[in-house]
Amino acid sequence: MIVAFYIASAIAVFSTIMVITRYNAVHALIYLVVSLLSIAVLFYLLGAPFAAALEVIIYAGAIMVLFIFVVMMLHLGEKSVKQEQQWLKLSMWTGPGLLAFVLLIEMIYLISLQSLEDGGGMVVDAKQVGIALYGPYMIAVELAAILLLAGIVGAYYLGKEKTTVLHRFLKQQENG
Amino acid sequence: MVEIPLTHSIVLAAVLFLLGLVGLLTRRNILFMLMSVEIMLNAAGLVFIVGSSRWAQADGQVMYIFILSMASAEVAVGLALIVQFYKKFNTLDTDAASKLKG
Amino acid sequence: MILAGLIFTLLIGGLFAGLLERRFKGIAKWISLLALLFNMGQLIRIWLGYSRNFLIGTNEKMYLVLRKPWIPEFGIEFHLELDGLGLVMVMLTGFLGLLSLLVSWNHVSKKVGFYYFNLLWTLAGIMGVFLAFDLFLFYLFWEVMLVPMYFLISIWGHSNRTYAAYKFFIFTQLGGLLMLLSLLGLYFIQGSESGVYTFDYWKLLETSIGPAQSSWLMFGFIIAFFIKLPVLPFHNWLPDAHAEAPTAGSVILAGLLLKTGAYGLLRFVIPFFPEAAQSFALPAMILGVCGILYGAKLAFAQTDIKRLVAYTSVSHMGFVVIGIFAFNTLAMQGVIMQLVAHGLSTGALFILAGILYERTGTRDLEKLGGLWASVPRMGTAGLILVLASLGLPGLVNFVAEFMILAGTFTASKLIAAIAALGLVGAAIYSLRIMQKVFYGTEKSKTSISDLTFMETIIIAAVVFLLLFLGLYPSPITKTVAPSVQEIISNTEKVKIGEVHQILYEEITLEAANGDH
Amino acid sequence: MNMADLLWIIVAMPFTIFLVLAFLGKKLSANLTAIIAISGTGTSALLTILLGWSFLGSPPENYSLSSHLWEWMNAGGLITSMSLRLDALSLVFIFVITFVGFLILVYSTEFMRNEEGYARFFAYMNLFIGSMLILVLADNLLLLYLGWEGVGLCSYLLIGFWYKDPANGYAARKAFIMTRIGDTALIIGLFLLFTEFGTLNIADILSAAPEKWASGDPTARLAAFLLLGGAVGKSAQLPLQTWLPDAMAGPSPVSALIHAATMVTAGVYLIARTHTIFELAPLAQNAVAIIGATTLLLAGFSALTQRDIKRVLAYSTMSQIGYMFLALGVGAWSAAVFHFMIHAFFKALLFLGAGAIIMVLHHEHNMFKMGGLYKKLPVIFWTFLIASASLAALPVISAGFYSKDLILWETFASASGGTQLWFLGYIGAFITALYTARMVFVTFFGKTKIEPTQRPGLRITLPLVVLALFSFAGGFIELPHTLGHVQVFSGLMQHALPHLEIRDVAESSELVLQIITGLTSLIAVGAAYVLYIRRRSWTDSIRNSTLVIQIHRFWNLGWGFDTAYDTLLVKPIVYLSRINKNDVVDLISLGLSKAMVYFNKLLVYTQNGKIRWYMATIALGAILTLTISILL
Repeated sequence: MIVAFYIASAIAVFSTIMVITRYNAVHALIYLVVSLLSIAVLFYLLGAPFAAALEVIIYAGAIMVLFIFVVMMLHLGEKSVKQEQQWLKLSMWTGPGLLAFVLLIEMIYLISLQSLEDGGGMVVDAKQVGIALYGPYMIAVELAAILLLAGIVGAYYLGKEKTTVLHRFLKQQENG
Repeated sequence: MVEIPLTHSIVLAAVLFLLGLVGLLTRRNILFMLMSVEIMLNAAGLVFIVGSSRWAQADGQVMYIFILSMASAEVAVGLALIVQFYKKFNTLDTDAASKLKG
Repeated sequence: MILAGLIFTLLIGGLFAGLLERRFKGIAKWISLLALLFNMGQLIRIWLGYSRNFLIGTNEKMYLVLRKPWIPEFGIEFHLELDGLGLVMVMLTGFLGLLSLLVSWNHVSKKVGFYYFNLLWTLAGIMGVFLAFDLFLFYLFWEVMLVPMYFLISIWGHSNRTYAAYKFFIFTQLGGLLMLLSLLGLYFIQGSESGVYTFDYWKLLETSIGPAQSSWLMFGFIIAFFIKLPVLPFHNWLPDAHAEAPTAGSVILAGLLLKTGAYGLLRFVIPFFPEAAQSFALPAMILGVCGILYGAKLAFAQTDIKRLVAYTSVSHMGFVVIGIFAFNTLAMQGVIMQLVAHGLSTGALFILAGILYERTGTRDLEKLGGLWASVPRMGTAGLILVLASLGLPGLVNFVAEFMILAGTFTASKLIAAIAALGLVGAAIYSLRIMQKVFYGTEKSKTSISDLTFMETIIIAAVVFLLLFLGLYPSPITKTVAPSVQEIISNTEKVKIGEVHQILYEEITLEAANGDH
Repeated sequence: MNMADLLWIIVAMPFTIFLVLAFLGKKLSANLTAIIAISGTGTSALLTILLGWSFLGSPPENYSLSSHLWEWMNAGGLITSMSLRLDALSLVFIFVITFVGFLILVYSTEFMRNEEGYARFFAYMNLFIGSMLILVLADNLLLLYLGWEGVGLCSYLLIGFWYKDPANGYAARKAFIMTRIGDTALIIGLFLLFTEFGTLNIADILSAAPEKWASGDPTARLAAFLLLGGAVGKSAQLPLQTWLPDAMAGPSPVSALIHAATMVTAGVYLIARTHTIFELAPLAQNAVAIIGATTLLLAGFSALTQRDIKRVLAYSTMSQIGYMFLALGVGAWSAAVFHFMIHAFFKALLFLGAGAIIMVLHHEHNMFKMGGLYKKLPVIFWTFLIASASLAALPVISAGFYSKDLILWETFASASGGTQLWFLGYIGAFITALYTARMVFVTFFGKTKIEPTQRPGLRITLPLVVLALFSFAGGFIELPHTLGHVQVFSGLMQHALPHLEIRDVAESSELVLQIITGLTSLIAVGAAYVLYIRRRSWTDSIRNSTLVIQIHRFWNLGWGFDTAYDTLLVKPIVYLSRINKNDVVDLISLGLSKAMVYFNKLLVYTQNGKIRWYMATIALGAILTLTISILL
């Protein structure tokens, strides 16, 4: 099992690196799906089968599909790939890479400082999660619902085809 | 269940998070930036799940679910914005939209 | 209620003036005039009642008191009181308010309603400052007078008005915030001491504060009042604000706003922190003396007539500082005389400068000259005001400066002697105005018209008061005598809390019985 | 009517006239203005004579009258009132002020006739007379100060009467500011006296001073020096004398009244009035004498070199007041006041005469362009001659002889005086006679260079004649005992001023000294006659040597005092003002705001609108926070 953890981790890291280095959006998205799936495996290994399922269904399924739809809508072809190639010079990577490296070192240092005992490894199943969700986190769930609603409305409004809107007075002027 | 070393999983989350960050910093294409954000969100979710597993509590997963719902809302709005952005500027270059400078 | 009436007449009058002007053109100034005249009438009535008191020789204090609970949770009351000092200041406010209204009578062309609104609200704020005996209320009015003044400068001012208005606002606001901090400090110290949290003046007066704390708190107040006054290192907002403000604004700024600083020192700093103030007396007096001489020197250097007059204010206010920190009755009486004298004479000088600017289109001394021939009345008015400014005996400014210096002399001979050099300085810069504006050959070809009837009346009223009070200052000295006595008695390290309490309750009772 | 009530009427009359002329001046015709203008002072002069008559006839208690008008200031222990007090000293002064003032006003009604601002002139003159009366009648020092500043103001206004010439304005300003410097010393003296005695009432102070202070007390010395500062400023003595010659920019009647007869002697009055304090401070009193002696010499030499007739008179005024100071300084109080009175008569006359000459000669001030006037203007010539005789102190026949001789003798004989001071005064007497004779000879004799345009009218000549009478006969009320021994004046003064302490000298030396001084002035006149009438070539040859030219110029410019003040005081101050016109302190707040704007620009630079940049800063921030949390 522990081997599975490391394998999945390696896949996740590798595919994520691929995501951020691809020029073609569709390729990147497919690597992202791989990354998400491997994280789902990790979830399962960490005793969260419900979360793993959600990861596969919602993230890798729904959200990524959304991305792909958009990529299709925008007709990103050869042109955009070329542009990406232009943008992604090696020099672009140095600054962010350095920042991230420093951060990583610091984080690892901080993590290693805490002498955390390993333990647990217990499965927390969907029932427990459900009880928690609709018990103490009731309000948060409702807030999340409202957030989703807002997301829907926002997406609808933003995604709408904009027509040039003129004030009625201006329209009259145009007509008259 | 086999115990997975806590440190390792958290380091993994950190690595993923920072990869997301690197993506965010390097890419000019807004679509890729959104993807990087997703990676970072995922990394955060991973830490919650690790915590949930370590203490055998449901709260970590609950948090993960909230992150998930937030991420989906964000993606929905974000993608709608990208579409509008593309219509307006006819490119996905974020630097094209730097009107907000002081 | 008469006290609240004084303030609310102006506030409501201002509102009406602002709102009705759109509907009925030209009504705003009449409403303002009505409000101010009504106020003046009330004030004269109060003063007659008050003066009857001292004319028949009783030395009793007379107060008008109004206390209404306002925000009882925080111990805030709507608490106004009027004593001799307040009465003099409020009457000065009423009088100069009327003058500033009259000088703007025909000269406001844009946003007329808003102009009169601001004018009246500033005046209301100033009156409130002079009347409030609840420190929270005091702070409120302190801000109320500030904001409309900012608008007056920034909308109706001269060319560089935005800069001046910002400068004015930032300086005074900075002081105001420091004061607010000190005020809250006082509030909490008093509250934790007695268990009753209150902003009441008399209660706060009884607070016993440690020396370190009290000097910190005092500096909060002092910086606010020093900026307002203004005292040397904080004075540089004043020439800009005075020079750029419209005439009425300059009159109010010089005549009244500066006085709130002095009033604050007298009413709050000295009674609240007698020991700390006494230990700060020497530096304060040195600042005052520097202000006198430095202000005089700068006034001499100016070519813009309004800036010149503004710097004379710095010089004259230096006398106020040394007088206050001399800690004796004579100097303190002189300070109050100086407030009145400076308010009248400098206010009128600004009016005259405004008239000159309006006629000639310039405030530059180098471009003026030889005006006496064409405008003798203006020349005479200018002469008298200039003489008042240089402290000629017979005019009230002399009475004030003499009292201050004589009082200061008993406290510190050297300081008084150096301050007296300011009199030479005053002669130098004041006569420069006469020399440049009215003497010499006429520089502009276009002839200008002399003072109109209205302007003559305005200036004559001021001149009459200057002369009358200069030869017979008793109406003021006697009116403020009890207040001064009380301020001084505070500094004599005797907390007169108890004695005062009894007297005070009697008076409250009296006021409650018949709020004449 | 009570005699004391006359006092306030005397003071009020000129003020009333001032108000009338100030308000209605424009509407009145010239004749009416003239009548009104002289009526006030005329009434006052009449009342003064009436008052003086009854004062001398039936002296009131303590030889003083007082009249309380109203309380002026009453605050914190300072109680002063508008009260007038008349004693022998002020009686002499108000007599001179109202009487000479009246004559000068009469003269002015013609002299100023064609000037613009006729009513304004008389308004100022009346205001001046009123203020001067207050000065000498005040019963407390503060009221005295009111009059003191009031006359200063009028002097300012009248010097700058012809305001269209900026030079006049500057002269007026100079006069006001120079005297203000002295006034400031005076007012500090007032503070000191108030702090010491708790009152400013003169009589109270004078009676309390000897009890409080021993002779030579440092506080008394300080007070005396401060009062002296005021007196020096007003009376144009060293070192504040430079304003007086420039003050001649005013109309001649003004010079006559203010800058010769009355105002400039206010310092003499002040010192005489506060004599007790000076007696308690011998050092200060010596200083008075030394200042007087020095001034009389320096001014005398300057007068010798002037060409402008009015400037000669101005310097001679300084010189004569120097005599009065000398007298005050040695304790010859009464002699000083006597000389003041005589000086007022003849100096007013000289100025009026000079004014008349200048008027008829097209405003020509330079006496070397005049000449031969004695036939053309006989009245002016004879009156001028009498006054000049008095100024030169020609023995026996002139009033000036008696007063100046009294001063010289008492200087010699006084306990605090001595031979040195007498000698200085003696030299001064010689020079006085010399420059006076020079003035008369140059102006009236020799060739006629400018024809007079008109003959002065009656209103000009009459005051001249009256004043000439007084300049001639005024001296006879006080004759030395070598010559008749009349002591009307000092008999009057003894009620107000203390007696002179005479040191142990031979009585006979008085006669010797009188003869010496008398001869000296005659010799000086003779010398002038030789130099300016007989042998003009001698003067010219003397003038040609460079040393003489240098000295001449130096004296002509008043011993370089003006230049010195200019370079030492005026120029640095003006320079400082110019470079610091915009207030150094302002730079602090301006600097603050500049720094704010700079930081704002820096921050604005970071807001470049690039999301990646913002992200990078967030990352950087994260690194920083983490680093800090690790390090701590």
